[in-house]
Amino acid sequence: MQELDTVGQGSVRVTRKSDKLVILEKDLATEQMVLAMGPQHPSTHGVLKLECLTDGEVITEAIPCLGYLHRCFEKCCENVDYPAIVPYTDRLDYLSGMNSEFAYALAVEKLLDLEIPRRVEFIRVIVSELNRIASHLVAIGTYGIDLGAFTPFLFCFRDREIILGLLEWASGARMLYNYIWIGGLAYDVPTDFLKRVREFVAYFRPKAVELQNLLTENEIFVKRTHGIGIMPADVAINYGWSGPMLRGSGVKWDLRRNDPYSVYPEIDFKVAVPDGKHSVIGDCLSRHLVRAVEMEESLKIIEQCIDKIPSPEGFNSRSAIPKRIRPKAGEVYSRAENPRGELGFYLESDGKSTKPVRCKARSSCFVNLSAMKDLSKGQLIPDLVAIIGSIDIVLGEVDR
Amino acid sequence: MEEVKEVSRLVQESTAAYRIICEQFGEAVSALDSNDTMPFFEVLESGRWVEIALFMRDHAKLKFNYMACMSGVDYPTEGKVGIVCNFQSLALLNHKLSVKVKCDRAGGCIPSVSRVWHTANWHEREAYDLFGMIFTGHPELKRILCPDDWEGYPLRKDYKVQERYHGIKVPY
Amino acid sequence: MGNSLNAWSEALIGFNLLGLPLGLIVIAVIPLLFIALYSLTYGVYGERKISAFMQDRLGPMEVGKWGILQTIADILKLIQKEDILPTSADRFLFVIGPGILFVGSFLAYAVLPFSPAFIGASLNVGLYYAIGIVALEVVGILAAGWGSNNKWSLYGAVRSVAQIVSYEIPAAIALLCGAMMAGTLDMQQINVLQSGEYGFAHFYLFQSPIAWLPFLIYFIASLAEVNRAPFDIPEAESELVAGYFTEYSGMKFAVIFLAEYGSMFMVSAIISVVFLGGWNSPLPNLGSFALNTWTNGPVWGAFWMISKGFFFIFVQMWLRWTLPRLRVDQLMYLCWKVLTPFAFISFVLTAIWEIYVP
Amino acid sequence: MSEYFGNIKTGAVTIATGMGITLKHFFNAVHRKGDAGLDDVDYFRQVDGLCTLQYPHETIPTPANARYRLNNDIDDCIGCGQCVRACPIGCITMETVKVAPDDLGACGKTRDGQQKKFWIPVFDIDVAKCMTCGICTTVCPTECLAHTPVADFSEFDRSNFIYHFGNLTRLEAEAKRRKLADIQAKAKAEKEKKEEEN
Repeated sequence: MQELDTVGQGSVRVTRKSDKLVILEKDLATEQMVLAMGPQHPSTHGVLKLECLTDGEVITEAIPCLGYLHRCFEKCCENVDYPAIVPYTDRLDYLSGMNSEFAYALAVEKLLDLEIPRRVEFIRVIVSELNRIASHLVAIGTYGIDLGAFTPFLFCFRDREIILGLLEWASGARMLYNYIWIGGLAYDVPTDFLKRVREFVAYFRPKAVELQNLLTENEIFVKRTHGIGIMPADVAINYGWSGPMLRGSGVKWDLRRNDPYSVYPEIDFKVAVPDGKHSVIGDCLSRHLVRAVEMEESLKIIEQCIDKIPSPEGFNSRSAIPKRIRPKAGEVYSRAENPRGELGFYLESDGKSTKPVRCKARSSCFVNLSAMKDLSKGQLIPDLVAIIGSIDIVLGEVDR
Repeated sequence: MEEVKEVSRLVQESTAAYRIICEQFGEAVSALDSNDTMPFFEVLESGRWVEIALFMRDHAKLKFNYMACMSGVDYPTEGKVGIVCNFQSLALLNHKLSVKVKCDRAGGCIPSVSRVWHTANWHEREAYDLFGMIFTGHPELKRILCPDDWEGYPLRKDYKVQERYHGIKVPY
Repeated sequence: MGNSLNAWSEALIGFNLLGLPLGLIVIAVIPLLFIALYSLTYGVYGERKISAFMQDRLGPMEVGKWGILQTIADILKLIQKEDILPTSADRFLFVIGPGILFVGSFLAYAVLPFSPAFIGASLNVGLYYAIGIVALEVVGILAAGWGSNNKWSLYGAVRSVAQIVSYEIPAAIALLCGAMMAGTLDMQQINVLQSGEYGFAHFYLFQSPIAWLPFLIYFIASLAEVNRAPFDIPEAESELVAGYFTEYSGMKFAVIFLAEYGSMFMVSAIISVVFLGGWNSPLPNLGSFALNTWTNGPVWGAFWMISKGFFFIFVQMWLRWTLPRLRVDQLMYLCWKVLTPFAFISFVLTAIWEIYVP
Repeated sequence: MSEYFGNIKTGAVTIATGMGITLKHFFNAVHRKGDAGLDDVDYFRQVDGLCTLQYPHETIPTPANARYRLNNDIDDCIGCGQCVRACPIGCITMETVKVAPDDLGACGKTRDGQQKKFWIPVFDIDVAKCMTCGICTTVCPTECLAHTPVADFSEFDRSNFIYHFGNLTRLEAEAKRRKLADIQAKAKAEKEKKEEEN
């Protein structure tokens, strides 16, 4: 049979025919094309720009360029009081504001060594798990869009809408809550809130199954994501991955379980890792499946929290909030499990001022995205889209 | 009650990990600041930072395979800028430790550990972008969040924002 | 029926006014009007409503009752839009691209039998012509994609060419099965052969036990030929922004859209002609209820033809709003490794059926 | 080979499942979810069907505690300026003039009977900047500053976003200022006189 091989710099294509070289094409000069994907591109999830070096449809290198949404979060924090940072943390990862607030509140509480009322802890867990579901719904829905399925996206947003309504009912705002304050909550939840959350859980279970049938089990979807963008566990850890991304690579690591905070130790839930039967461990499909399972686990956490929550009698959500927040001099690095991974806050206090000397947000997306260069090497453009989608970036958190 | 026990365990583990590093490097590292919230030590000879980093990552009893965070910090009173790294041995030994490395404010250098932990690559770029310390040996040390031709290092305490950027008024 | 076949079109051809062959113009205008009207009503408004209902939305509601006039508003908007011609574009190709596309999709209407009495051109190689003329669209897409001088457009165009050219093979073989069963390539004749008092039982889909296979193959391949989801990779909006028409605006964009809806109906019409009896009524005669006889005739024919076409367009939309998009290599896999072998198998089986089973 | 046919089979089955789901939704489009708020008892009664609303005509009710447009009830405002200090982005500007002793009656009292001691000629809120965090409302001692559930307040002109709540016009404020200055000057003169006498 014929054997094809290439001589030189892609300038001649020859074929070897019984010891004789036959030139098929001369001067077949191929050039690499620089393709600027973004910052206005439908599937870069905001204002991410990828400078792709492409050879045909194959990507030789994709370099992420950030900063289009840089809002100087850290500089802002150095100029406002500790409680006033909370609304800014909402704007980091705007799809899961509650979780960001929770992480920040935990950090300052650690610095202050505060005791938090139990009901506050439970409400915090309930709202942040609701927000986690909302965030994963966006992740799954937009992932569908990235792969060309539009309908699951709208189903996801329909259900997210209810969660946003619930959170608005509790906090007064739909996305940027400023609800979890340092040492407490802005308000107690409304009277029927927990009942309605329970109803939501009952409502959402069949919808999640429907979503799974429509998107996750679809053969085209599986084929598009199976074995794409594989990240081995050790490399993932070296890249500092966390959250569903790390669990997608098969590492059973969840800060709610491994570095527990709040009331998570009392709650029974499963850390979702792919089993390797439906997907290659570490590929896009694993990450997607982890998110899908995590929604189910969040529902379980919410149910358990509603069962265990102390009664609201004599409860003041602001009782533990200090009058003036001025932590003693010291540093803290505190983290919480965000829908996108580990959101950490490094705070440094000088003990004199009511403003932090340094407040760094270790955003999960920023770190997860840094592996993009490795992940995208040698992939096709449609696969690149699938990989970006599976990282589930929120540019507000990447650029801060 | 449980909270206190947890914290003390953190300090114990970190102290144990620190002792191993201290045995190896002795003078190059400072004493451990064993506070309750974030036990850390400082690398005094910043030139040996990569060596220490590799040791921390690969030593069988340390295994700090996960760099959770690296934050640039400005210390105007000391005339220095530095980085604070938070490490954890993820899924292996689960202990944590933090390390500080400092350098001079004007033109100071810190060796880059981006080859030890890939995640440090972007964290170091960010620290360079916002604080202006040079990471020697970094594969592509350029600004990451600010535009490439931005003036000054925004998170330094004495930063003055530039008046105009390409003809656009900056402080709005 | 034989006498009345093509009666209207023949009368129209003979219709001269002041020496002008006005009839020929009318014949050309009828399908054009049809495309325009149907894309406005069913194509744009219908697709938006259908997708909305499938996605639990209301869809357009503001302009007119239930948003019926939405497309009029859209057209007004499109007409007002600036017709941008990128400075670095190849002007000639950029302008000619949408034109070729539209002409390509429109030319095939010449051989579509809209009713027992009307067909634009009763060619004896009608089916062959229809398959061939679709390939003209490739030229238009390539011209549009290359002429735009945009990297995304180029990707879209190259993908599209590869896709359409490949999918023509299973599509043509599948249609060949139908042609074999009919023994003719004349579209009008294929329809005549499928008429009978038992209605749908005479359709080729139900005439042989393996006809569903070429039917399915042609349906899938036709989706790829008209760039509909899940084979919409040439325009793949999440990958290539808008594919080969990224740079188009205003009426040029509208023309590309019209061409897309035009070809959507065209392939739906071809599949209904070849496998589902075209203008024949599917209702059978039940004793004294001569449903078939009552619902056949030139006007009924047009009704059946268009509703069959619309049904397939509905299925196309239904698929589009359900499925994710395939990747380029999977698309080729599907074409060369699944559809083409099965098309050959169905071809052989149909041949055997036709030869050995009367 | 079995994998080949298996793929075709799972492909066909899953595509059919998906199409079944979308068709079910298509036929469910005769129902509408309606605009029940979350505090309605039967919020989850209708779970299928169209869930969107025609926005300007139908709206999802905002809960009573929703924090949207910032509003100041100037009659209750004592001009303490805590909100100005608390606002993280500084969208509130305030100017105050001390009330002359004989004007105290004219300046009035707050709802809970506290004597107001300041005229507030300027109390401007730039709601375009306001990020509805609600920090200003928590520090307000008289609870006159509050976020209202009005969510839709778009404007064509950006300057319309600066809401003026001051209770004096510029001229009035000038008059009050002069009056206060006179009184203060008089008091000062008297004091000096007294001191001289002493």
